[in-house]
Amino acid sequence: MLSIVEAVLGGAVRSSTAVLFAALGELIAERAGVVNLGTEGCMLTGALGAFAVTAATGNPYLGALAGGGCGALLAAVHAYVAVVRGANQLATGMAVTILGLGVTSFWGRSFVSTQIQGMEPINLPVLSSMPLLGPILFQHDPLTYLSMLLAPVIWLFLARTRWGLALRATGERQEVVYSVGYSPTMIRFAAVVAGGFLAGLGGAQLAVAYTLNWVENMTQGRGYVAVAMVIFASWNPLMAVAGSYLFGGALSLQLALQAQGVGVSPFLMSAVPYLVTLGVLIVVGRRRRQAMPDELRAVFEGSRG
Amino acid sequence: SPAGDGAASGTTTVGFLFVGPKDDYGYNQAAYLGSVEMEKAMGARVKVLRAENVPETEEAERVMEGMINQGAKVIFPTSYGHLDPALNVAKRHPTVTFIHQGGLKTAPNLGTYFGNIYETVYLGGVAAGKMTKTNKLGFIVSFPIPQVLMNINAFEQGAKSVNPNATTAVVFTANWCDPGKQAEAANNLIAQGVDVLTQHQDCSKTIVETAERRGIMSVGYHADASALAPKGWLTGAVWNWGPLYTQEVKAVLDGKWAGSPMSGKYRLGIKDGAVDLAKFGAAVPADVQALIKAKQKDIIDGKLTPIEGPVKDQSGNVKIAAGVKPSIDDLEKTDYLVEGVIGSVPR
Amino acid sequence: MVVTDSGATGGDQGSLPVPLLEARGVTIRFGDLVANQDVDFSIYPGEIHAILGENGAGKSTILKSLFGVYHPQAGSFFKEGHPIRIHSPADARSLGMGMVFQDLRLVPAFTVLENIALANSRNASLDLGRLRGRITALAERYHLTVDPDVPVWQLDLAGRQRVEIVKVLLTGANIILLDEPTSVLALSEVDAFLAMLRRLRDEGHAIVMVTHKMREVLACAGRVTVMRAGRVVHTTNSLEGLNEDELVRLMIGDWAPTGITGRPAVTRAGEPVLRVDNLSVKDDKGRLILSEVNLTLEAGEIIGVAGISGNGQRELAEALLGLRPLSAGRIIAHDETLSGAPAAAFLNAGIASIPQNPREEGVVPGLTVLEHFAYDGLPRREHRMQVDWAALSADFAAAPAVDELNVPEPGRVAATLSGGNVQRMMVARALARRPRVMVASYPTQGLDIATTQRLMALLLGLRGHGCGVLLFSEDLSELYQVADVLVVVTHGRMLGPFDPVKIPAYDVAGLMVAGDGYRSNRLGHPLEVPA
Amino acid sequence: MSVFTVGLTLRVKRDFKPIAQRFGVAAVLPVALFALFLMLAGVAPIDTFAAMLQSSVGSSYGIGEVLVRAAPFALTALAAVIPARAGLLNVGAEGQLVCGGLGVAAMAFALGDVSPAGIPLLIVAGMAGGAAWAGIAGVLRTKLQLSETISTLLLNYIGYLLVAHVLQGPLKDPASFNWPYSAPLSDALRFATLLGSRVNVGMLLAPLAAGVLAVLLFRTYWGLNLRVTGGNPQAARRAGINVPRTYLTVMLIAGALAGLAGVLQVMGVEGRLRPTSGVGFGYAGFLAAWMVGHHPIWVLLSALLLAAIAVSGDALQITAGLPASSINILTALVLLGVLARGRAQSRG
Ligand SMILES: Nc1ncnc2c1ncn2[C@@H]1O[C@H](COP(=O)(O)OP(=O)(O)OP(=O)(O)O)[C@@H](O)[C@H]1O
Ligand SMILES: Nc1ncnc2c1ncn2[C@@H]1O[C@H](COP(=O)(O)OP(=O)(O)OP(=O)(O)O)[C@@H](O)[C@H]1O
Ligand SMILES: [Mg+2]
Ligand SMILES: [Mg+2]
Repeated sequence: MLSIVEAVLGGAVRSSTAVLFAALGELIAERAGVVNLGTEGCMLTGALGAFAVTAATGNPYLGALAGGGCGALLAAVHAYVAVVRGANQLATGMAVTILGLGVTSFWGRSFVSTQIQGMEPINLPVLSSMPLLGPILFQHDPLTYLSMLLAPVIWLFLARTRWGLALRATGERQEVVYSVGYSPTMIRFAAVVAGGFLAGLGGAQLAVAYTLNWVENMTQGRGYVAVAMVIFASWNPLMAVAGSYLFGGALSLQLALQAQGVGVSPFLMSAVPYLVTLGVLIVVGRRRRQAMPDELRAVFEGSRG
Repeated sequence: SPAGDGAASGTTTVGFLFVGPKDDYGYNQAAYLGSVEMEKAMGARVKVLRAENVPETEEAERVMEGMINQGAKVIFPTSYGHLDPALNVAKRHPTVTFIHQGGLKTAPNLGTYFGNIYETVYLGGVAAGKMTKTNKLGFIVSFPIPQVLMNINAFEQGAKSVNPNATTAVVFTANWCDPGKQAEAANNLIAQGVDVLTQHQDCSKTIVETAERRGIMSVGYHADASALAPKGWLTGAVWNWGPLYTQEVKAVLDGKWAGSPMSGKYRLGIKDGAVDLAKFGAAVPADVQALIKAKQKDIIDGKLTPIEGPVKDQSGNVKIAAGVKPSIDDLEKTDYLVEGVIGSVPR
Repeated sequence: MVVTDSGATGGDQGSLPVPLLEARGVTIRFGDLVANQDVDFSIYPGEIHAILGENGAGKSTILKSLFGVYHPQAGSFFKEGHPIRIHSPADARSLGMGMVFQDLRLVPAFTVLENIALANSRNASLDLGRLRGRITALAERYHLTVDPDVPVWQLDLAGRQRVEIVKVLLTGANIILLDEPTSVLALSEVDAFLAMLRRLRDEGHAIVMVTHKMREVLACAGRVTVMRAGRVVHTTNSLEGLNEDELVRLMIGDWAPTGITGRPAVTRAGEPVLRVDNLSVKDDKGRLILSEVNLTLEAGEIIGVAGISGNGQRELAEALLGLRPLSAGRIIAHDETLSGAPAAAFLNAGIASIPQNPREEGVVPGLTVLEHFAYDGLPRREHRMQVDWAALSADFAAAPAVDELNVPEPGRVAATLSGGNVQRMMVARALARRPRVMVASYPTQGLDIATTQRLMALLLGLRGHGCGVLLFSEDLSELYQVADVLVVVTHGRMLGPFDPVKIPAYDVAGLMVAGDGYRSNRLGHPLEVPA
Repeated sequence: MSVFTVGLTLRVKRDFKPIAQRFGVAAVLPVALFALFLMLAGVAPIDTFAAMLQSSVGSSYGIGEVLVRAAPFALTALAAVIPARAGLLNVGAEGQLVCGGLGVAAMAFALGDVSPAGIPLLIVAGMAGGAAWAGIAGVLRTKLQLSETISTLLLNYIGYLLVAHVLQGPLKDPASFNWPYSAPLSDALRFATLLGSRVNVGMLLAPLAAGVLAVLLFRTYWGLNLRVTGGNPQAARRAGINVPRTYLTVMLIAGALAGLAGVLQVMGVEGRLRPTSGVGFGYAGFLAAWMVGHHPIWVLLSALLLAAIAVSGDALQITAGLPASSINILTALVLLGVLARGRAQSRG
């Protein structure tokens, strides 16, 4: 029984990694005041980029890097249109996702049956042999470890570095940032591109560490889950980890329950993360929403394009 | 009209719609390979149009109309979800012949065909039942449609026929091809002690590869994926659509299609060659191979019926009385899971 | 025309070194509006240079262009005689400038420490501990009370102002641009602030300060530049021989009030049109900002509400318009209790208003002037369920105030209107309602002098028609010009009523700043404050 | 000429120029870029474009298909336009559409087989389904100040999964052998179609709605007040306009419009509700609305453009052998071209 719990939770961690990467990326962009609904597209391009480069070079690490790069490239389109040109962020993000979908189906066709040597799980010495926690947290692929490390690193970056501070300030009051000598546009651009890189890494994990496959539209909406996750996490990277694992856990549990013969509706279970996010926003209400960066509020409340 | 030109030069345009990509080691790959084989067999008599990734929405209608506009006289909508759109288009184009894969409804110019693949799935179950050490088999499926439920039942029946302790755990992913969910489902089942995995999804690559990587065995579905799992591959139920497609197209071209069984609900099994067993993997010992071959022969000879009464459902109700051999029509109404299957039909 | 009183201080000029920073011929336009025209301006080390001028004279604009926020269409900048380019605040900062903006530039969600760190960090990692120490040391040195760990949104404006000062000083700026730094300080804080400025000057900093208060200029400035309508009209190299009146004359020119000569006799109908009983309101943060307000506005009466803005004027006006719930009390118009009713009921009761911040509260940027009058102002005109624009157009043309105030053409889109024109539209619209009660918040803001006088006449006209007017203003001369009664909102209370004939303006100003603890200097005894 | 006509002419002229400019650029650059993509794929761009044109606007069937697709796009676009004019961002037409479809399916289920008299009932049920779904976001906004952008986005997924669930359960057609489809509508309950095509009378609802809404928006006090609310809610409050009620009203109208798109899909095109019915149309509408600065009449144009591109995508797979979804590249390039062209701001 214990091993099943370990497996379910371990599975949750591994299957949430892609969403976690994307959520952390989206969080960086949103903390700078930019919503990127193109995250889904960035994940897709990341997945294909990683898969293609892994197939070509045989090196999944190079692949992951390429995946991040592809995600960043697509995010740069969003950054240019939404940040530099000032177009509506939501509309632009949707268009960017459509672009990602189109581009990947266009170039991804030839990779559908390709076999690759992906990243193998690595059992961390000592840690992985801990009871319970070992199998859950420390028997994963390197990208999963990276995602775990990334959350506190991003937290530290935002809280403790000059650039993190400037980034957060850009999400709150861009004219303040400008008046102390930074370029809010550049900061936003960088944040969106960095976010796209992480979304791309998320896609890469899905393609070259988790499923070792490429299929058209293989992210299946995980990018949008990531956007919801950021709201759920009230823009806190550590909460994003909790949220992603909760989401993965719900999915994993659902499958485990099915395999045990317990009847659950896969549809209603899939709706849980969205319902929970909505519920959290309603119940915790305004206090929680205060965590929302002011400039972002302007986007969500339509007062900024 | 372009259609007329085609007919005049003796070449008939045949259109194929696939719901997914043509090389997914799955349903679509099988159909695609069939279309290629047909094209080869018919030579200059046909020109083939293909459309991949055609969603099971009204969009399919437009794709068919587009093909007809390009002169198509025969159209193969190869996914179940293409049926309604095909029926609509068929009504508008009575001179075009529609040959739908897996449907349950027909029209004057629309026939459906399918292979009784559950027969080979049964044999896959036999292989799994013989090979399993944990007596736990796993089946990853998408939606609880009859063909899926039939396959699960056949697999469990096959396994039980050689191993009374074998159980089959079923997981529904509510998606035809989401590799992430497939990997997750596979890992989940493996964690629960499953040591043979099979599936009914549109794309099969991820599951076979995951099983291989995790060091367990797999039984394939749709297409031969033995190359993906040199160690754990047992066998698989595969389609062999080429001869059937060729037969259908030839009949249309020769004017013999209408009125033939093909214009109705046309079902073929192992003995017709429409479905087949994939080659055995290295893991399967000769005696097991021989056993399965023997059973296969029994099915071909009519001595063995894979799903045959008595069949009880999970709660012990008799669904098929002892000695009854259900017709394919009855089987295609399956809405239950047999004893020995763990899991439930989502409602 | 630049008047430089070189005659009086000719001897000093030789002693002036090359300016530390200099702007020459700066012209800045916003669309058609010329905010700065050919402005020359210079700063020397170790001086405090004051910029004076009426609202909209272009003071903030020249400061912002020095700091790289605005980019002049013409003109050039020099540092120690060398031409320089200032493209952005980043450039300005690297030239050793620091600026405290009129509207402050702080992130409310950040703590004081984070805000200061944002402007001061050079290293990748924020050494917040060390910075906290530097803040404390600096605050102590200049006698500023600053708690580094409080979030800025919790601070009052004076507190935020102090944060800005600390922020600028910590950047090590030696040229400090201050845009109305004292406007948010209490009187008691101003002296300490000026002392700090003098100290900074003595340490060699160059300080530019925009202010409206002559007293402050006289207390610390070495030189003064006076601006009017975008131009520099006067630069003095010494303050010798200048007094307050002289400075005011420089500021507003030789203009003397016309149009209204003396206050017209009160023509009260006596019947109360609006009564406020024991009212309390909270501000947006939920703090009680005014309590126990009692007020009776009679027909044909103008009550002037004096007070430094931010003392609850906005909240009171909003309460009187049904836009803000009351914490306690009642509002009655013509025996009808309105409190608790929706804003529409207040409008139906004949209460009109001129908003305090028209762009925020009154203007719909995409709509035309006529559309503004259609949704509020002119009576509803409908023809077969559709807006009858022809009828509205005629109504618009016929509205007296439209003509009187020279409201822009009906087809103009509001987004393109100047501030003054926006204000004209707002005022005319409120008048077009033919109200029984007019709640006018700072109605003359953005208006030129002639229009201001016309507006005053219109208000008196309203009063003549038996309308009750509540006039909120910071400008005492304005209030004294038309008000029949004065009240003062200050420190959470409303003081008064006072008879403007009897109470000197100086005492009203004292009450505005110090509340009911104010003791009249001139009279030498406590002012009689009726309960 | 009355002031009113002058006003409206001015408005249309004022709006037209920037829109024309935006579309002008949108036509050239994206098409060129797409041609590049095609060349990279080893496909001849000219032939492909010809085939794309042929399959969309080159035949009466193609034109019909463009219209069939444009009608729901236009309705979901209007579902974004009306709230946008009141200052709300409705990203939820997607979920509202499927809930509209659900309303139709549920009503059809409840009614059983009835005569054409049931058609209005079904339409109302569909609009009510969409309105109810949007109403949730409206109430959350007015009562709890929860941003409708976020809530409608989340409700899209919930709505979609709800429909998938219901189609697997109570509304599943017993004759569909467990396929998640609702029972087909009887022919009497379908919109009549134009000879042999899928063009149906129901599609007239789209331009009708656009016209009615344009009149309401630009010619009535109701519309004026709505635009005031959208342009500046504080000013609206000062003018005695009930802002929360306006918000709720526009969300309900938006939901009903998106629901109507679901009605078109179910009663006009598909004849039954499936989990895939109309998926993606809501987002297409949202984008169509932004393309024309939330103008209720011009959205007909942007909806047609997006529909034409979508329909012409078929040619890619049949003729050029490319995956159909490659057409998304062209769609996205056009959208980004229009969006980057300048802030497509809605005016008050
Ligand atoms: N960003 C801007 N866009 C358009 N007009 C502007 C802008 N900034 C200032 N103005 C206009 O320029 C003129 C000068 O403004 P400025 O802020 O410099 O005045 P000021 O002298 O600082 O007045 P105050 O004493 O009220 O602060 C005003 O008419 C103002 O409305
Ligand atoms: N009955 C009324 N009630 C409210 N407001 C009014 C009324 N009559 C006029 N007003 C407004 O008062 C302002 C001044 O009106 P008007 O121009 O008639 O005054 P006037 O000519 O200065 O004074 P008088 O009444 O002495 O001729 C105008 O804006 C007008 O709209
Ligand atoms: Mg100023
Ligand atoms: Mg008169």
